[in-house]
Amino acid sequence: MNKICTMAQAIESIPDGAMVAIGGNTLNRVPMEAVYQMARQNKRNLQLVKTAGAMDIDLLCLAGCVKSVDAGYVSYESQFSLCRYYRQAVEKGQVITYEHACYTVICALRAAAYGIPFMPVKGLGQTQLMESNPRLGHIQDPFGGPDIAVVQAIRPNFAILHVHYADQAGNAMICGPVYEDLLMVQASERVIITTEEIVPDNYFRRQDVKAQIPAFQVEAVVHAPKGARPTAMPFCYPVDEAEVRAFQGLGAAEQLSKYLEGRREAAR
Amino acid sequence: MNKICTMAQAIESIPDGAMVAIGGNTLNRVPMEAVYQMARQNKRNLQLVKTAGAMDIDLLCLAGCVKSVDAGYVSYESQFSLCRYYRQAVEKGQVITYEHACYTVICALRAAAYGIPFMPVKGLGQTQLMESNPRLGHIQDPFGGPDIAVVQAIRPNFAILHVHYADQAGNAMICGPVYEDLLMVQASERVIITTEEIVPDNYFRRQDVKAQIPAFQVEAVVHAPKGARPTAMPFCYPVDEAEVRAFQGLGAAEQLSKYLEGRREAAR
Amino acid sequence: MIRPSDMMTVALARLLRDGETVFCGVSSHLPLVAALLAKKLHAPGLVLLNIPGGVDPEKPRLSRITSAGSELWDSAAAEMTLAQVFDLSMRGGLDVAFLSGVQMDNRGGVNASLIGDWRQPKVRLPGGAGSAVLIPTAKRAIFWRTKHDRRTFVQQVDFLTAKGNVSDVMTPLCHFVACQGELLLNSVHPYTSIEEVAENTAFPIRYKVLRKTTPISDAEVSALREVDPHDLRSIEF
Amino acid sequence: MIRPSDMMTVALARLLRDGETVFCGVSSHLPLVAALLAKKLHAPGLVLLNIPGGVDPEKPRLSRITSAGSELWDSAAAEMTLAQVFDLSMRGGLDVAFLSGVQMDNRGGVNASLIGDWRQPKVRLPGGAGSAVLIPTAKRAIFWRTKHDRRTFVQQVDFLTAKGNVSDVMTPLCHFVACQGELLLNSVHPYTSIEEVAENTAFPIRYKVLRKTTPISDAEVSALREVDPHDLRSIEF
Repeated sequence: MNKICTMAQAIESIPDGAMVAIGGNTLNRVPMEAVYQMARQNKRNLQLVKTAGAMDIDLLCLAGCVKSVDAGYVSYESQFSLCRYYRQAVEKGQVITYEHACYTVICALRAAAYGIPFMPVKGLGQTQLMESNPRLGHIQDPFGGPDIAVVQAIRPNFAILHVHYADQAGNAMICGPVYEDLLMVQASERVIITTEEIVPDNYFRRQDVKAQIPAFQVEAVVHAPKGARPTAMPFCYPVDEAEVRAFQGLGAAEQLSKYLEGRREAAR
Repeated sequence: MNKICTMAQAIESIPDGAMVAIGGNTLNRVPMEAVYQMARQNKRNLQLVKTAGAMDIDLLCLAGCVKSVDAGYVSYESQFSLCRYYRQAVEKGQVITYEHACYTVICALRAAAYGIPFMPVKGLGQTQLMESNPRLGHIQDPFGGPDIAVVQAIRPNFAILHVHYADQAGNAMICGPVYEDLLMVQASERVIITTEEIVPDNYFRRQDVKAQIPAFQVEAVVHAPKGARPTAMPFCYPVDEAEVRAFQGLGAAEQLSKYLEGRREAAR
Repeated sequence: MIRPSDMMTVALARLLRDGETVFCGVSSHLPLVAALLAKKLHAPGLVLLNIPGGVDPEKPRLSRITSAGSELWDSAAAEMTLAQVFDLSMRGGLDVAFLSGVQMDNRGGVNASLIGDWRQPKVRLPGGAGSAVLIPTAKRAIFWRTKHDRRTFVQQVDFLTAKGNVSDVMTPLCHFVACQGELLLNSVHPYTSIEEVAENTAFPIRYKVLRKTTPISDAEVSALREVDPHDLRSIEF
Repeated sequence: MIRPSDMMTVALARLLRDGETVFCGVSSHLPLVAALLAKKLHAPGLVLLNIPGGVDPEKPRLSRITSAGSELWDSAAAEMTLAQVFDLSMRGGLDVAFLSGVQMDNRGGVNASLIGDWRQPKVRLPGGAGSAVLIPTAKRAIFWRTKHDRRTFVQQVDFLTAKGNVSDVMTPLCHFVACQGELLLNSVHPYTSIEEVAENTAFPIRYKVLRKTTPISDAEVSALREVDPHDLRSIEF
């Protein structure tokens, strides 16, 4: 089955209010072209899920697309500093933060992938996350040990990932760091793949290393060369610092549509 | 650090009574040379852990090494029929069976890998496994859902795996099906690797595909070409049917030492 | 003359639909061939899942010894470990699981564990493998067994390994379907009769409409030869 | 003149022992350089673990922009995803975790989450990343922070993101060690004084024996240049 479609088509399938897990980590292999498209399509009330997000979450907050964020860390690293649009949105009460320990996002996604309502989590000791995040709780050990923390399953409606290779059926391969992408595929109801390259049918069958994402779990495949820009794509391109800075310099939501238009031109 | 040692040395480190997870599945990529060595060294009261075992468990039962088996399935497939030595040992009350659903072994190993005392398991509906296996139980959902089954963590003292490539430090790679081997590495306290081939230091660093087993998790590396025989080693050799049949024909424990001696000769 | 192994394989293949995810585990040559046959005939988009983790292997050269070996991995497009296949079923994403066992009752209860009392089993069987979690979670659990006798189809199983979503039961003699929790005879294979089925079944045979299983077509015969040239479907006969 | 970034990096490196597993997360250039420095100097068997999942990368060419990028994967010998690194810590197998935050009290409590009340934060901070689970489970959690002022080292944190096994705290001015749940001043860096530390710390400074941090040796200087030629350790200064 041919699942190739345009970015616009793929992103149109995401309704307002959807819970969306976004692949990659900080400024690494983030499906930014898809993120831009969500902003262009003016999504509303998205519930974002990520271990460590940066420009993706920042941009969707600036665009007013976001209702809540489940994450362990939302910030650029080092010189690019904090996600100010995200911060402002949270501080104004426009965006709800469910703060996690990165690992509790992983555990919550695992629970969804395993079809269970919650996952016990070792290690949540003295932390106010337990009181501030309603997805966390405690449970008795039925085998007689001490109580243990648990996190409720998080089952995103969508996972959006940017990969190196995908075939038209949706078999997909990431080279280098996978971050939480593969877990997101298993935990989510629907999966949108954006890919640097479309490979021929049967490409993966002839490999010693198989696609990590099976076609039957994928709903849409978008051919998006440079689809991670301005974040880095391992083996392909580094972070485009100027573009990150240009975004950080926008200041107000009114400037965003022009920026997004510019990105559309650049992608052509 | 050079962790290469002889099979005898590696297996000597396993004390009587140890809980041992054995890699591979049925007659596929089982560390049989290590299994033979456990029998030669007359281990006693081993607690074996496996999803689907066959000749490994059967042989260790014949040799009187086994106290208990946690498994979902213990049998040869199709023409090789049942594991009669295992059966006899269980029926005589010499070996305790903790019967699982394969997946509950996986969940129990995951619990150990994740450092949690138990794992919720979806799907255990109407089954007498719940009453016959004390490692299974039920728990309330703290988020208000219905009760859910749980399995207690299984943390083996040892995992023994046969792999294709390992370096002297213990970085190790399996080609083709991994079965539960990688999970066993994470769940177990100590890991013994037997390998078809020892590769040079830095071999994996230069690869696009990394070793799946990091050296720091491995305690011993044994160079054991054909170390999976008579089970199959993907890309290397098929099942040695004659040898499986010879073992099945032994009939009594007294014949086993001669068989094991023959195997030692063959391995030279 | 129709061989029961051929009839069972073909009848199982007919139960599979295009696009379904289908799991075959250990010691499962017959349903494995059935899945490949369905893929060849009417379900090209069927996705075969298995223990070695090869997703949708293409024309695998099956092994006589195992249905869990790397031949199911080599020509696969993607990888999905056994743990992940189980996970898929747990979260409601597995369409069909093929499972077997040694006893079955007329409520679809399966015993693959032991004969006698579990505290002191008279006969230790291989164990249910994935049954206890797959039979309740797969959308359709298809039970198959190459023997049809009164020791297999019993009034009451000695031990309940698993029970749940058994939708179909395929034997050398007939095809049962589950209806409101009860196994009803759906069709009797062409070479036998309801009397023979009843003689060999310890629970009462009930049905709504009695059919004969549709005989094997020429297209089915030739596809079967192609996907299973070494007749691995007959290993247990 | 000794630069605080160099002193901090060197002093952190000295805390690491041969053979230890050491995790560095996002935005962690300084401890990343410290780990590579330790590996170069006295801990060749140190195993660096990180977010991209490259186990023990060899002489990685660090990126200025991220400490979670593929440069830590490329020359790795093995792969261990972030989830697996966390798992390792949860089961008691992680020796050292480097973590930072915006506030710390003298009991080792860390705030990386927010300023104000969590129901209506005045300032939303990046979040603790792995802190809440790593600080309690790593054998030693080493807290580092490139600022040392009274807004960082506070009487009481606004929000307790994490607390647990903080063993050491490294700042541009000094090195605290945890002793029976309390941070004690262990050493003051050569270019400063206990008075300056006290002035910039909102909790009372206590110590058993007051030491100066051992100055950076020539061997440390040259190793530092080699592992971090582009001075990424100073990014936050």
